[in-house]
Amino acid sequence: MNKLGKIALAGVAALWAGTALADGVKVGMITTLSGGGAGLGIDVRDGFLLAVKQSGNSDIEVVVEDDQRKPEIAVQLADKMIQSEKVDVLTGIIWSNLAMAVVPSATAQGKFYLSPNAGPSQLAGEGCHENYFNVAWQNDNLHEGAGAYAKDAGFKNTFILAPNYPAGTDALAGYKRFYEGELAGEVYTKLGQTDYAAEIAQIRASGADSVFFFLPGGMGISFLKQYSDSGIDLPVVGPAFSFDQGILQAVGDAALGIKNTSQWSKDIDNPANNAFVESFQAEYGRLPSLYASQGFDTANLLLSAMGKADIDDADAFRAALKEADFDSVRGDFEFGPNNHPIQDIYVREVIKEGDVLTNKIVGVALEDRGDAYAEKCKM
Amino acid sequence: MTDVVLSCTKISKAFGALQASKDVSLDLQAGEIHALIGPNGAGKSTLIRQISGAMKPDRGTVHFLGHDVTRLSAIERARLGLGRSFQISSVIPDFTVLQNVALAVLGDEGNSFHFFRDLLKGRPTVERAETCIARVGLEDRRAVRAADLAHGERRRLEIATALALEPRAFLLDEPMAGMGAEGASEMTRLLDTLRHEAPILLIEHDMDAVFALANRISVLVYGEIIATGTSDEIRSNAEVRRAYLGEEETA
Amino acid sequence: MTIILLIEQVLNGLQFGVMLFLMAAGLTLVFGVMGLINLAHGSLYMVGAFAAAAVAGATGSFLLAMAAALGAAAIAGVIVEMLVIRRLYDRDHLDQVLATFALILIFSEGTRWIFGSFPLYLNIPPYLSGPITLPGDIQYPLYRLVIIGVGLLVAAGLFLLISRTRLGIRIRAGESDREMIAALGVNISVLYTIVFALGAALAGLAGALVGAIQSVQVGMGEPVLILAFVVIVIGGIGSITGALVGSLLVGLTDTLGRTLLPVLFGTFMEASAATTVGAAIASMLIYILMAVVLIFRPTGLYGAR
Amino acid sequence: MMRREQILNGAVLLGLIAVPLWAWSSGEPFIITLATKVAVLGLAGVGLNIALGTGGLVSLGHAAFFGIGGYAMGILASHAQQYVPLFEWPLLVEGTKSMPVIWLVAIVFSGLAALLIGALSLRTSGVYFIMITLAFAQMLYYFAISWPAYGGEDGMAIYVRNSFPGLNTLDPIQFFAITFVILCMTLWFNARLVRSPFGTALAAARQNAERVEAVGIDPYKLRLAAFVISGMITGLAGALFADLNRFVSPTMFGWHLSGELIVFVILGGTGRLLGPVVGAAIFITLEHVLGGISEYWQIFLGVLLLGVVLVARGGVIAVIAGKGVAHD
Repeated sequence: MNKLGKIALAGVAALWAGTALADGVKVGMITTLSGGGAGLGIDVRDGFLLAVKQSGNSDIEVVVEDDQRKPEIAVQLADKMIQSEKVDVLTGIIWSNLAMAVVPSATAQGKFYLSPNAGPSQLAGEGCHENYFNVAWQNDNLHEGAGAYAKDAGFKNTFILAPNYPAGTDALAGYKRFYEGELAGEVYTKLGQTDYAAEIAQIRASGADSVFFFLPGGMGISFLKQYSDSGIDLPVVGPAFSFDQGILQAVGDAALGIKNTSQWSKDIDNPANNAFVESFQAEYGRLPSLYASQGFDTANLLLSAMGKADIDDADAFRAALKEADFDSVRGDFEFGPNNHPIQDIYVREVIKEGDVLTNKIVGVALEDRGDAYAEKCKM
Repeated sequence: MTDVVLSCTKISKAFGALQASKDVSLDLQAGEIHALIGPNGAGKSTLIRQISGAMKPDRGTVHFLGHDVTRLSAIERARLGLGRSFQISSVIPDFTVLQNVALAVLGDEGNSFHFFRDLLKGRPTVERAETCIARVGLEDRRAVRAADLAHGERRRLEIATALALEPRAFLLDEPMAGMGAEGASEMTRLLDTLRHEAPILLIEHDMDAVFALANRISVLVYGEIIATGTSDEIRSNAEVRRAYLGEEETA
Repeated sequence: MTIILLIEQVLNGLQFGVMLFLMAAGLTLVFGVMGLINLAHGSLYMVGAFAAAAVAGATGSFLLAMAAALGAAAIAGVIVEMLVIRRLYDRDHLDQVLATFALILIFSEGTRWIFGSFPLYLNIPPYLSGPITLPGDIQYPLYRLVIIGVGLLVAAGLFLLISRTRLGIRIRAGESDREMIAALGVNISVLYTIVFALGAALAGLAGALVGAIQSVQVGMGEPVLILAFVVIVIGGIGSITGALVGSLLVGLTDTLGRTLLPVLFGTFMEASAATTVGAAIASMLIYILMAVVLIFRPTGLYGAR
Repeated sequence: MMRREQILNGAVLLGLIAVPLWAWSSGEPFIITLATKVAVLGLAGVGLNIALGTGGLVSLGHAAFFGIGGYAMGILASHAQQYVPLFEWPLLVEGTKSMPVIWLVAIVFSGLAALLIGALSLRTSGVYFIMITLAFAQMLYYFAISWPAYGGEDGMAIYVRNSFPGLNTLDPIQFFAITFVILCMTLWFNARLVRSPFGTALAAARQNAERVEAVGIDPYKLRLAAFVISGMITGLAGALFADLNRFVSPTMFGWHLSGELIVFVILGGTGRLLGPVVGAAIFITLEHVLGGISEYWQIFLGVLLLGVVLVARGGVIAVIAGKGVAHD
């Protein structure tokens, strides 16, 4: 975010602070703004604040804090927001492990939590809570989409890899849930690994006909660059995280033509999305990312509920949230029984628009997909 | 002359091509001061390190109080009662005189694994330490940090530390080094009384002190003992004269 | 696992090791000559990668980008040495650890402030991209072979520098006796600055070379830094030979461990458990290697005893 | 000089209790949480200080013990939470939500780990010691990340803070009181330790190991014992930290944490009784205040730390109370 934008934002925040109304809603946003992965948090924040600004609603006050991607810090910030700032709603967390640290105790204290990015399986299944709403996806969704796409594309022998941590094992499980062929290999890499030569050699030797990977952040960039340089030309499919707007330029042409799955794309043609893409570019001078779209939707969901119910009447407010009566930029959107989205998962392809790498939708992987854990949720 | 406290037999030690000790045999008898002299680089410190256990000889044995201690570490030898003071003044700089000596008493008592009682409030320990400090005449300086002591005082602190171990033999490495004439004579008097407590193997450059104190003297040249005997015998030994005065004689 | 795959993995291990050597050489030199633990060495690696990405983005030339990486890291090294590091030579390791830890914070957040939070783009130039076929029908990326080549060249150059040149003689003298070479009229503070800049430039080169096949982002230096420390500790701190041997050992252990352990565990465990357990042990392997080396040789393989 | 340090120590402890009391009376529970964090991380630093300050053992791996303490809490509490015994054979062991039991387990296991790690690491010295301790902590870090049974990288959330007889631990001020009392007890223990025969011999071994050997004391054993005590205290702090956050994750094993603990010790003053507490207080206050000012607050933190190393040698306590570390 440029400095000008930041100053403007500080001004807006100051304005809100000055005009806090008795029955306004105070939102605590805990997100990652410094260190590795800060790009994701910044996008969520910018998308969220853009929606708030566009609403012109002065009953909402947003407090933003940086969790440094450390769970301990996130927990302490949540304590601070609940105890000192007396927020009504929490949001903003990017990473599943941070969400697992914060969400259960926040919802247990009667706060609402709206997730703009993370959707760990525990919170969708046994650990679900009536005050927890996920506005992005259950973690498995995009991987399930990739598995479904692989099935449709007729892949018979996929090599799959992910980092050795819970989200990684979930990712491979999600892919396998819809994929019906054989596995040429299944590899868990070290979290934070930057060199994939050994894995790529295994892929080459495995006789696979396709590759699926989940390697968020810098790991994905490294993998794709090294994969494209290896001369292997098997089709690759992955979740949108490694092909998103913020990261794509760093991957470069290595990503061109790769199919990836997402619940959102900037070329989804509906009025809400067109307006969002245009206004985000106007406001921040860059194309919006998946994360920005999720932040934007999260704010709009909250605003829609505020229009229907008073936050002090928790039951009414919860019902208003559950209705999901807002124009999601991703098109159709509703909540399943566990307050997780039921939505379409699209297949996108990486293309070049002029000099800029971006995605276009080439198909639908799954329609009206909920998630695999909803039945375990007893609210 | 039969009461041998410490002896080494045919000790050899080489560093690459340099033969630092060559078949050195040496003994220390009850009640005596046995001085080890030799030109710089003769291997005196290497020898004393092997006797104290800080270094293992390549060949040869060390016996102390009838035990073969060749394979024991410096710590174990110290526990048997081999008291050493160092060539390079090596008291604990941040500790006071009292703390330095109390540490040695502690080592002698053999149990440093007390976590709660205050060392300096333990009466027997402190009393023993203070006795030793008084014997070297540092009682006025007991609360001064070792680092702030004058050089001669630090030397005496070393002796007090060695005393506190109530050793069965002393290894003293140049206790007079860097002392003025007055300090040296005071130290000489002190060592003279010490020998009745336990025999002393003394390395010293101050020849006046050596000849005044030593019952026997051994001369080490190029890692080899070329002569052992009383002061008079050494003074008149031709080989010793050659080793020390060689150049003058040919000149 | 076929022989061809094994050979390819050995090459991968070699390439990883050579890259580590570029980092470790500077680290071990700085420690050997100046007795300084420099945690900020990884930041110089990052500076190299960012400089290369910025220049490559502006000019499109890969060679210019490499030159920029060398230059930028060396300049950053000189500035840091003159402002901060030279005040630390006489301090104990503790102060050095703290001060260079502080430098990491400054470098990382400073870089983020200038370049933003998103990874930068740096890619292999067309003439170095794609695989080539080695004898035995092994397909191997040309660029990785180039890295191996550059690394070995740098290693040879360093050995020549240390053993044959006037600067090398002074460096060796500086390792053994500071006062002596000062007494001989060598300007020790200039020598130290040169050595530090040399180490920084090597780190910058490593960052730029690797940046082309990995992600150029803030914090990229830290994992490599820890690995480089593992390398020099295994090799024996201050020894260039040790750094080379340690690098290759770590590179090969890590790469082969990653691929062979899951297979090995698969012989007596159920497949998916073998994959996760194998991967878990593999990620600990180089630390286990380091601990074992230190337990048997407390000053590393080539360390002064 | 000693007097000034004692007065300062008193003032620091008084401050550490006054701030949360004020926050309590004026309804600022988050300040109490911050003060609790200072007390807990200060406690971890006090543990490290025994090895580092008194014993001269620069451990860059104390996160290992901090993490073990944290996981002791996480594992016991999660089993109790789910009513699943830890293991049933050879004897039935149930999880627990009782703080004293958890603390005991944390202390025992971090002590055992310190015994093992110390026994191997103390064969080396200097930079090698720094690095081998780091290596052991990294091993545990990667193990924790890829160990699925207890959450892997996600860690474990314990939704309700564990219990202490007679107190409501969910009340911030009561939980603070627990940590503060433990901190004071540990400080008292540490003050005794430094003056004890053991502490004296340990400090002597730091300054001149050969001398200690010459008086017949084995420095290796002293250091190992110090390392174990140090690890146990840091492990206890880990269990408290986990309870403060009601959450455990592998980041407790991370090398950044080891680095931060060292920063606390040096910032306050190496070897000073209250050095780590002062260091932790300054660090956490800065993090809180600077974090509110700028996204790039870590730059300022870096500059400040650099200033302390280059200018304020001996840490903050040395600047206020004078340089000398007195011993009697």
